[in-house]
Amino acid sequence: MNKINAFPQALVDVPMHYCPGCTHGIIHRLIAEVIDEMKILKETIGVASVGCSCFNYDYFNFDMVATAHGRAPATATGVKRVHPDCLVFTYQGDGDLASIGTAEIVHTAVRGEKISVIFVNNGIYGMTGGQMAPTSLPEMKATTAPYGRKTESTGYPIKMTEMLALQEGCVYAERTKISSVASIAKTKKAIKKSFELQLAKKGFSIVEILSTCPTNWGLEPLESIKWMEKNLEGYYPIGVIKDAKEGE
Amino acid sequence: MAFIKIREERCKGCSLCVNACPKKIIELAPYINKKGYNPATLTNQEACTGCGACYAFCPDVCIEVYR
Amino acid sequence: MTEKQLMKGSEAIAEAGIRNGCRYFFGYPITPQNEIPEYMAKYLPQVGGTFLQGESEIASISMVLGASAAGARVMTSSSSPGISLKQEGISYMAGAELPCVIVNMMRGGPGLGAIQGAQPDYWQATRGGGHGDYRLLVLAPATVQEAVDLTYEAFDLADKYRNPVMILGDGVLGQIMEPVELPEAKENKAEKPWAVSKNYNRDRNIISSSYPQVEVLEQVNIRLHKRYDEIKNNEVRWDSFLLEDAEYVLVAYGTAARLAKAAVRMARKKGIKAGLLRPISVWPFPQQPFTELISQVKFFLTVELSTGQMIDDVRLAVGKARQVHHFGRLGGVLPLPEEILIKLEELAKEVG
Amino acid sequence: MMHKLLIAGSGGQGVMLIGKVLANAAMKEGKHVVYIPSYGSEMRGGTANCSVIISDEEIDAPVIDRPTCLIAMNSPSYDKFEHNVAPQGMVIINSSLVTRDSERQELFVAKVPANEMAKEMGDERIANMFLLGTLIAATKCVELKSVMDSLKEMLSVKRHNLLPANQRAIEEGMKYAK
Repeated sequence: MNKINAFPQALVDVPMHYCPGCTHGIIHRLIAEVIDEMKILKETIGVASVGCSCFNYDYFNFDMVATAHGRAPATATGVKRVHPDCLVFTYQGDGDLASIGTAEIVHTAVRGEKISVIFVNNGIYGMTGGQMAPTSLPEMKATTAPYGRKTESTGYPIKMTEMLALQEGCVYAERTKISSVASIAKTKKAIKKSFELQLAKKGFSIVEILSTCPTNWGLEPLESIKWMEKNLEGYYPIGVIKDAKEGE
Repeated sequence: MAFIKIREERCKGCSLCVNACPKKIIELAPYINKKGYNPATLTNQEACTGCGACYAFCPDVCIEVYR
Repeated sequence: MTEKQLMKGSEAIAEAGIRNGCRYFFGYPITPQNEIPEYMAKYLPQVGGTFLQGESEIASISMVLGASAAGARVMTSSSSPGISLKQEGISYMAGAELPCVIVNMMRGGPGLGAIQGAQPDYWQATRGGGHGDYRLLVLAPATVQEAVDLTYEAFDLADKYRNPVMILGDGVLGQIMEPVELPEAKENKAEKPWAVSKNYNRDRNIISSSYPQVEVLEQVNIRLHKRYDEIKNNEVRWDSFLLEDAEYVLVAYGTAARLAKAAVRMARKKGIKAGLLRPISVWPFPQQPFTELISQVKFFLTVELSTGQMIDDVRLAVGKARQVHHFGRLGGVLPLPEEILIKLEELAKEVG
Repeated sequence: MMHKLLIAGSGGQGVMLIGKVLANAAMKEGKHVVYIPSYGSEMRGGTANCSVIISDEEIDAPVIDRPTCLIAMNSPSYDKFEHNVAPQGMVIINSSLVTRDSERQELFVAKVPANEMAKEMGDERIANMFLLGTLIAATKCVELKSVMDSLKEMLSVKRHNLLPANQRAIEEGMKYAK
């Protein structure tokens, strides 16, 4: 009789502050499992952003730097230039990456900065209390879009990963989701691939993970996953967006 | 012969594991834990295959799988 | 003795940084300080360093934050509007107790203003600049040689106090060329056990300015405040010129101090007992020399390339004991020493 | 003695080079010196100017209001700066390009047909050196030797073959100081 799923070494065994059913916890664990498998615990430096995940340095069991809202890619650039052999990744939500930090993420991709970006997209601002995100869907309600997002005044949801994939410096971009055992396994594979490409010094890569926000969506965790698949996934299709193989 | 252990003190009762279990042998307990949630609990150890679906889906890393 | 060489203020500052182990520079172009990033772009790669032009000042200071967190000696530079953009990162660095050196080659403002040298950012520099209850150690050189010496030292001070240090210059200092003696090139060997790194034999390091529990944050503020007190005790610097018997004391820093010094010489030739007190550290501000001067002095006159900002600190130092006056030209116009003298004579006539 | 020198002309006339050579030469002689290039938007305009302050004593004000000596390499710069020159100051005019006389009787004026002489010498680019020669002879702010040493340092080694021509031009220019 063996314990087959040990608590990952790359996570600290403390309770997480996320709301019940929030998929941040799953994504944290996947990152930790990948780091464990790659045996790079003491060669990993994470960069925390601002939003619900801004305290993730309490949960990741390796060196972490926390920075200002949207600036994680720039801060990760500074870290990576000093420690080029370390695995450096940012963990950013959609408000952070797709709104306030648009310039930083685009230019980090343009530079082909050898970092990995874990982009958690649930179409809403969580920590600040359910405001509209640049990734919010048309007609989706938010505290700053109480009548639903109106495209004529606020535009359409931004497709960041597609945009970043267009940049030469971006070697790998994939969108996954957290909705089933299979999709969770796929997400982990994508994270691992991104980390491996970084350590092979290939360039910038991003894994966008469609996620949920039961609290601000006003749905039960399970309903949230269904809503995400029905709505968010409809706008943000799952799959590999770019995979620049060697020599291409 | 397989089973899971649920670390109830970490559990927030989100039910994602309840839904994930192919054998439908996880439920929320009728009592509440220190945090105030009804924690998940295994109802039929005999039927557990140790597939790990519950572990994969648990956002709070509460579940240990033995096989 | 090392031979002197003719160097532009901005370039000399960059070279001084390299000579004290600065190996990382992140910046964004803005006049009048472009010679600093240009110099770094040329010479940092020659010593195994990294220059990177960020996509904005905000990104650049965030890169500085990352490199500093990773234990590097790191520097950035800008001019007034760019420094405003950097305030976000500067505040985060102060909160996370990260060292770095920031150069502000001030120009006329507000807004886009004009590119000529001025001193309108004194308040911003000496009051922290960004949000939150913090201070920067701010050094204001007046000559190219002093810019070299202070920049060189700034890196050690930043590491010592784990706090950003600002070199507060202006467009004139950045552009003029003067002979300088460069300090010896050193390698940075500062131990930074708090930095993020790899293959360590310690607990994990977390670099953050976030303290969600108010009681904890209060303690952080108290700790920082104590450090600022330590800086106040150790790092106050000023220069004096003909103060021994001075009845009228001009107070000025940076380029304005050079103009004021010329005015003092002219006044002395006319038999007017003027002197100059030049703060070198503008934060911490040198209060003590004012206290010592009050009994002998009839009034103080600040000369600033602004409508009067440092005058607040002079008034705090002098209290109500003596009048404190101001003279300045604005927007990048430099006052002539003759103009300063006229103002001094007018004021002297009033007090008799 | 404090020499406040203003060198003005158009881009490409070697204005900045004169300033830098003077500043470097003064430094070699252990004098105090401040060199101020014009900068910013002016850099791309029609006129270029720089100033050099050379003194035996510490230099306070790093900027020049009233130059003691002006080199005017073309008409626009002469028109712009003539009235700024200090009373009884000195103006060295490139008379190849500036034809009008000074409006100020009290100034010491040296007219140097620099472009013509340079053309005669076979290299019009060294016109600035004639004016530099006149300036150092008239003001005695620095020695010829330190000027030549500075030029040698500032020119790349492969252009050192130009040094003799430069020296001849400077020496020719010196004769115009009377």
